[in-house]
Amino acid sequence: MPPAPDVVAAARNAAAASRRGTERSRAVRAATERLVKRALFGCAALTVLSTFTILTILLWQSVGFFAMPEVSLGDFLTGTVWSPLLGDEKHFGIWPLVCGTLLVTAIAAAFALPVGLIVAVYLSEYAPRRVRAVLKPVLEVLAGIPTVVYGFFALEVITPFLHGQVSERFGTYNAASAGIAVGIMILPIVASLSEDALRAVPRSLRDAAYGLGGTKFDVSVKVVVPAALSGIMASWLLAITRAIGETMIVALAAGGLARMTADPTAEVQTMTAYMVQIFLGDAPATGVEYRSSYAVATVLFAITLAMTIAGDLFLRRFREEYD
Amino acid sequence: MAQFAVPPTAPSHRRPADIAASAPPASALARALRNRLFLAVCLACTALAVLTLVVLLVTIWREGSGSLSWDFLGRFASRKAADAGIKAPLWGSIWVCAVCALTALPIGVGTALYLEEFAPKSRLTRFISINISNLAGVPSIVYGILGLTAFVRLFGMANPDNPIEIGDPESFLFLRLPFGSGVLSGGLTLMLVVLPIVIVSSREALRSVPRSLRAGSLALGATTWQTTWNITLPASVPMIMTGAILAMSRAIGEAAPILVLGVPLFSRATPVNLMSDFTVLPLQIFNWAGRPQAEFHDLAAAAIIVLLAVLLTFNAVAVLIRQRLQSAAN
Amino acid sequence: MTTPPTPASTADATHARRPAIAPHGVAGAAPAPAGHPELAVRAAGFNSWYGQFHALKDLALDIPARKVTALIGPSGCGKSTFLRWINRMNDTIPGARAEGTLTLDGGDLLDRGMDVVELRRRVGMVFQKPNPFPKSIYDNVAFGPRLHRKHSRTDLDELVENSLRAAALWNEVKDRLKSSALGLSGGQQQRLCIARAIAVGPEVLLMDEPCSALDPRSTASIEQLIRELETQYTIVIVTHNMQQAARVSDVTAFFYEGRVVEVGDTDRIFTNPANKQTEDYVSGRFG
Amino acid sequence: MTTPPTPASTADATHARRPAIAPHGVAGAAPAPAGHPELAVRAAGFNSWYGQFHALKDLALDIPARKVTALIGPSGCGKSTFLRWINRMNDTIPGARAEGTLTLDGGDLLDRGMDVVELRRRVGMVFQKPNPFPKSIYDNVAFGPRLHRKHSRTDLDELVENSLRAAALWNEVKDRLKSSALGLSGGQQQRLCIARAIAVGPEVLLMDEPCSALDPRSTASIEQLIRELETQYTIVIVTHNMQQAARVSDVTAFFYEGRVVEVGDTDRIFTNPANKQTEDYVSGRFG
Amino acid sequence: MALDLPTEIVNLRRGLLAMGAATERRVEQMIAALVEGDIEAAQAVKAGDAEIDAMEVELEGQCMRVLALGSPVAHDLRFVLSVIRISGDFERIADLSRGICKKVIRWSGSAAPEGVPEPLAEMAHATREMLADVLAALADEDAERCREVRRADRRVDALNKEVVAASRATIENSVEDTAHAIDLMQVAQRLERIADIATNIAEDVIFLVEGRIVRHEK
Amino acid sequence: MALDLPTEIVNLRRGLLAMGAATERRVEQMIAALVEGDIEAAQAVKAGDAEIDAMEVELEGQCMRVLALGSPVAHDLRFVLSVIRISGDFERIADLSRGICKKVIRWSGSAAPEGVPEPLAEMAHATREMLADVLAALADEDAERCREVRRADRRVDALNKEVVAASRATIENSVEDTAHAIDLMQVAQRLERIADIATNIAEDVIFLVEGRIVRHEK
Ligand SMILES: Nc1ncnc2c1ncn2[C@@H]1O[C@H](COP(=O)(O)OP(=O)(O)OP(=O)(O)O)[C@@H](O)[C@H]1O
Ligand SMILES: Nc1ncnc2c1ncn2[C@@H]1O[C@H](COP(=O)(O)OP(=O)(O)OP(=O)(O)O)[C@@H](O)[C@H]1O
Ligand SMILES: [Mg+2]
Ligand SMILES: [Mg+2]
Ligand SMILES: O=P([O-])([O-])[O-]
Repeated sequence: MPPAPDVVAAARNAAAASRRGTERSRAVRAATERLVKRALFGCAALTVLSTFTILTILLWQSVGFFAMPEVSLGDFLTGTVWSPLLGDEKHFGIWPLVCGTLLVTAIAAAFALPVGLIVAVYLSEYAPRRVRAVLKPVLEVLAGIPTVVYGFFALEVITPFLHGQVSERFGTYNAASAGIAVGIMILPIVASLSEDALRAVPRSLRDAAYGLGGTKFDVSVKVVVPAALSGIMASWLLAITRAIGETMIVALAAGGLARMTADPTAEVQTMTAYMVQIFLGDAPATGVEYRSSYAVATVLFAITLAMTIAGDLFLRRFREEYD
Repeated sequence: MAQFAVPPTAPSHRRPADIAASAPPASALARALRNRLFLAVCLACTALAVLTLVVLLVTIWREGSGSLSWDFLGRFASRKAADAGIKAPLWGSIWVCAVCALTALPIGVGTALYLEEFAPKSRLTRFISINISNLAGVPSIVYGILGLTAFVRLFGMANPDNPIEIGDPESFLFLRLPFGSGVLSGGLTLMLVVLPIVIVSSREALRSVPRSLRAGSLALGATTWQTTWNITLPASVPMIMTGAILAMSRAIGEAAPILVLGVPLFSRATPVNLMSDFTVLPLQIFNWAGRPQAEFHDLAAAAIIVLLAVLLTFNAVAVLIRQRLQSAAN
Repeated sequence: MTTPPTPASTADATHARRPAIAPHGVAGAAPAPAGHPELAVRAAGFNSWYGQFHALKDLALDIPARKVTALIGPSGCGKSTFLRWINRMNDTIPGARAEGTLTLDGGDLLDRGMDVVELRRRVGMVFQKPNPFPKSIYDNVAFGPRLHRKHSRTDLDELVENSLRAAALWNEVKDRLKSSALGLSGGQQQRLCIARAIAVGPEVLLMDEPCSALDPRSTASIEQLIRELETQYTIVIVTHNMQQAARVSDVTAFFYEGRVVEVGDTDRIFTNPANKQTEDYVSGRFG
Repeated sequence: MTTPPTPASTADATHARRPAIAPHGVAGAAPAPAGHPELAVRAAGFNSWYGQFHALKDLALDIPARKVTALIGPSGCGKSTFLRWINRMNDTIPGARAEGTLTLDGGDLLDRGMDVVELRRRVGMVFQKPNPFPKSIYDNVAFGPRLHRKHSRTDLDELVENSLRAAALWNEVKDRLKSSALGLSGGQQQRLCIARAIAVGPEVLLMDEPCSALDPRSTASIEQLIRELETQYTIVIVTHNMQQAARVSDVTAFFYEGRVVEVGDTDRIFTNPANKQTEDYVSGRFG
Repeated sequence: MALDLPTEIVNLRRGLLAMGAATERRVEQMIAALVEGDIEAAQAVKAGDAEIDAMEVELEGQCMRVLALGSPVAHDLRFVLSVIRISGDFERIADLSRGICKKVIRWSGSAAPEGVPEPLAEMAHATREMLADVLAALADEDAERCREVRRADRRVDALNKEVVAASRATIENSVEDTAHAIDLMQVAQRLERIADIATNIAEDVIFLVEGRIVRHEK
Repeated sequence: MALDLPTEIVNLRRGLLAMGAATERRVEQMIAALVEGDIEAAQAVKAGDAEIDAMEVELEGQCMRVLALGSPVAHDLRFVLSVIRISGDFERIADLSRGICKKVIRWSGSAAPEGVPEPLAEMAHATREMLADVLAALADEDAERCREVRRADRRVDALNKEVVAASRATIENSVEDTAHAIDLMQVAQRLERIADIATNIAEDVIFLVEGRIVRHEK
């Protein structure tokens, strides 16, 4: 290679060298471009298709369900008795199932949301680097544990604990046990996502608060948490959505008795648990019980959809943009 | 700020420093105390979370380690607790996960690529993204219903009692229409469950590649796909892989959607092709845990240990990749 | 400052589909008409919008070939927008559109059917923040050439070396061509980006505040480089730093609210501007 | 440039525990000895480390009260490090430590037992990038005062108003005090940060490249503000922009590789520096 | 103190005009001394020269400061350069006036002939007018008026020739008046220089306003 | 073209020294004309003045450009200001030399007396020496040598007084020589100015080197 004496000569040589070699085909390039774009659009379209299919199936089957002589839409939406399997006196009032779901979710949220947030604050603001390096994976392990394991945990540990240490009134199946297990399940979601939100708060804000004479408490609670509020709220909404849709824990630990109660010691049935009961059983695919599970699924789908949309709006409306 | 709006003139002439000094100071002691107290609460909550995990792991280990053996992995299920093993669900999980990974990854990453790199800023694009975030919130049991209708029954387009069969049922190359509650249906259903996760994490990965890199490539005369393939994808692959592994560990742990498909609770065979019957570990655990007899609970615990071991391995790999990524960035 | 159009830029200013810019290597080679400075980019009655927002209004600006032209003006006056039309980087912004005359060596730059890929090969761009690809130094420089042509291994080596030399970076990196470009300092990264742009053999180099993310030392090295490259390339540089415009450019154009208020030799703009607004801006009395 | 220590800064240079800085309002009020400029911050034999890295070496620097002192020097020479010792922001950096004399109005700044919260109230800081809290304009300014004292509602209103007036921002924001601070422009945000620092009644204002993220117009407004605040506050400003140092400061200190090479009246430093390195740096001949 | 360019420019302007006024006062006093034999005025001019010197040094220092700290460009820059040059010119005018006054004082000591010849007095007044004009032109940045000043210089040159011729005639008439005649010539020459310098200032004002150096153009 | 401050400073320096050399050549020719009656040299000085003027305008434009585009500070700034001032001084020296040469040419036309008086010749050489010294001091930025130049000025002043006294004596002796004597006095005065200006340059060099204005100090 001839040593280029200076910048200008090198620039000239570079220009000459860049013109050597064979040019690539523009037609091929354009064709590839079109093809790739279509294929990728196909992938994206698939996700829309799956939503569409879910909606169609749920609505179709629900229409079939409400067309049956034993059911009426009014009763379904206002009824407070759910007894699809009890001989002739079948009642399809959704409220007992909704109530069970809400009770379990409320117990879970009451435990997991505040604790999760505080853990997040500790991890992002207080924890020394080494402690964080240990705790963060621990949280991830907790988040990765299958729900059926929590169900098992509820049955084997939480329920005996509640029964033995707290009150005799807790039976084999009770809402509290399931709620606590669901809470443990969503705790890492809250902690991990909130921590992400807290850490996304730029260091410059913390500097500013320290620079004004804030203590660590002032900085964390008065500046960082408010600054990350939208992210924290989003994590809470997501966690609640997960709690509502949770299946295996409640199927194992909450029991199978659909009723309207706010008593945490009581056995309850959630919407998801009811669906498990139906799909596990041998109900004929054309029977009213079988069809009822689709109606329940539709309600569940509607609730979670509303939650997600709310969370989305929340995030969009209150998001603080840091460059 | 009514009090500012009303008097139009006459700003006070007290210097900020004087006003600031005029009020009684907050007690330094109280501030320090509050600072300490909050730290204590933080530590307590964190300890609670850690403690929970410890209790959980210890309980499971205590109950399950007794039943754990190589035999346990190699035996089929049995009505007698002492003879029971997890050969079928273990292999079922592996098969299903493989199908899930092979479908969810290309589709998920493809969707993410489309949305981040190619999509015009249109209403359709916005609709697709909203749709995906909604899918992420759909309970997995609902996906089970979708899988049941779409894959197991193929929308009722073929008679399940008289399926169309192509190929030898004992060989790998075998197709049955409708798919029935076989490995393919299970895998595709799980694919639907984890697809939003893969898409969201891949999008995040792609978004973390600075705009300036793309601009740099485009300004050199690269097309969108050349930019994506040469610059964006390589830069985001570690993050995409991390997301994908976490999605797979979710898939391995899912029981509800599989349960809805109507897979047999008792399976005494391992799958040989995509149409074979199967069960999965979480379902087996659910089954055992739901029985009244304590021996079966021990079996459930043992199966949980196996499941957790697999998951921990997955997680470890993800953590490793992330650390490699972080050290590469510095 | 209005120079008659070069022969190539004919009178055709309608917006029917016209043939795209002249094929590579031909336009640049045509000698300029004697007595006139050779013109590289010419804008006349040029308007541009972002959606409803009228960003550039009836702009007229001639950019001489093989000189450094500085675009100065307050934030948001449309300097970057104009720059990004010259290599059609605005195509990537939804809702961006333009009308009027904008030519490069006489070829229409607004032609919708134009091969923007080829255009961007002819018109290199350097950005505000250094943006080396997360690849090796060698691969960064070779990236552009590989896109456009199949080079032999030795050709490519030579091209990379000469590009790095032209960016005054060769001596600093010749022993670590295979190591990551991200390990370079800010100023080195920016010079790498210049080398990368040079490697595809451009005629024009656009620079959008190329030094604003750099410390004074690196800034000085980039300015030095710009001065040296001037004989080879038509350089258009956007800068907020009046001193920088004064130091590096031959011609300065002052933009204000989407218009070119004044353009002329840098000497004159800084010692005796004709326009009051220009005077106020260069004197730092603005606003 | 070495002025005899003010009476308060006694000869005590050992590192035993000394009483922390004088309580608020007292130290600042003591008149300086006649004939000497009042001294705000005094460093002598000051050394600082990040872990093993010796960032500041045997530094001596006197910062006069109620004047603007500019710290200039190449990147990494320790300007920010020194600044951050004055309000002990370095406490938030693990591994940062210091030795030697560093006093504020005669009170030891390195005392480990010192109330840094109170110190930071007395020594305000403005950062490179404007960093308003994502709260309303009013709450931003009121944040500091609320931390430290219990103000009556009307006092707080007055304090906010006067702080915003002092930062030359009141007229622009008085009708939208309750709207988010993030909706302000860059220059306004930076002035808000200055108002926020002023609201806790500091004596010293530290500014670390306060204009480097701003456009020229906003920069001009901040510089104007600094000039106006000078009679009230001791201001220490780090800047990479020599012109800026020239424009706003009374005293300039040139840092190089962790040492103060030269310090003196800005006029002199820019017209007749005593040191060759200073000369080279201010003439832009560095490196 | 910190530097605000517009303020500094205003200050420089004020300082320059003040120096101009002080110079003009010296020239007036000098003329009073020369034409009317006002010895006190002559003394005042002599004594006041240090003040003008100080003003020049002060203005120059300020210009230096503005150039170093404010990086002026365009009109500001031309203004600062003009201040440097014009203040030097003022100083020179004051110096020349002082020279003339010294002579006047010397005359008063000896038995000097009554009054100064007509052309010299006229020259003095013309010069003073030029200076007044150029100061007004400077204050208003009026290039047109400066061109008039340039034209007026020709008349002063012509008068100077007249004075030299008259002096020679005087000497050839009465040798004993040689010393005084020589003095008168030297005074005339100084006045001519003052007019020249006024012309230079006019040229600097044109440069300030139009950005063109017209110094050596005819 | 784009501006590189160090290069520009070097160019300015080169330009200034070239102008200094050209000025020195004019002064040498002027002295040859004056002392040895070399009319050709005198013609050359007269003709070459435009060149010096052009050099001054060129240097001044360059300085303006450097100030506007390069924002020099410290030594660079002082240097640019010195160039402006010193180039003006050179121009004035060339101008004064031209004036002397004009007289010499006029003498050659008429029947002029042979040679110039001893003190004038001495004055010419002393002045020339001062100029040479100050040019060397400028090239070397040597403040010490400048102080010597300032001291040398006193001698030229004294010589000037001698010439004036001698001229007066001449006139009083022979009135018909008046015109020539007056010319000689005027020449001496110009030489004295040249020496003064050399002193000014010396003071500018001191300013350049030390950053102190010593102009009006004694
Ligand atoms: N993508 C966009 N969409 C809408 N408006 C835009 C977009 N980019 C720029 N603008 C607007 O167009 C105007 C010109 O922008 P441009 O970036 O060209 O300004 P500029 O002169 O480069 O400013 P700066 O000096 O801040 O870089 C601005 O008012 C800006 O707000
Ligand atoms: N947190 C830190 N840990 C270790 N070293 C550090 C840290 N902060 C700064 N340094 C080092 O200390 C030296 C001085 O840093 P400092 O930030 O004070 O420089 P500076 O003069 O402000 O530079 P700049 O102009 O780039 O802001 C640098 O070499 C830097 O690398
Ligand atoms: Mg810094
Ligand atoms: Mg002349
Ligand atoms: O230098 P002068 O006295 O001739 O102006």
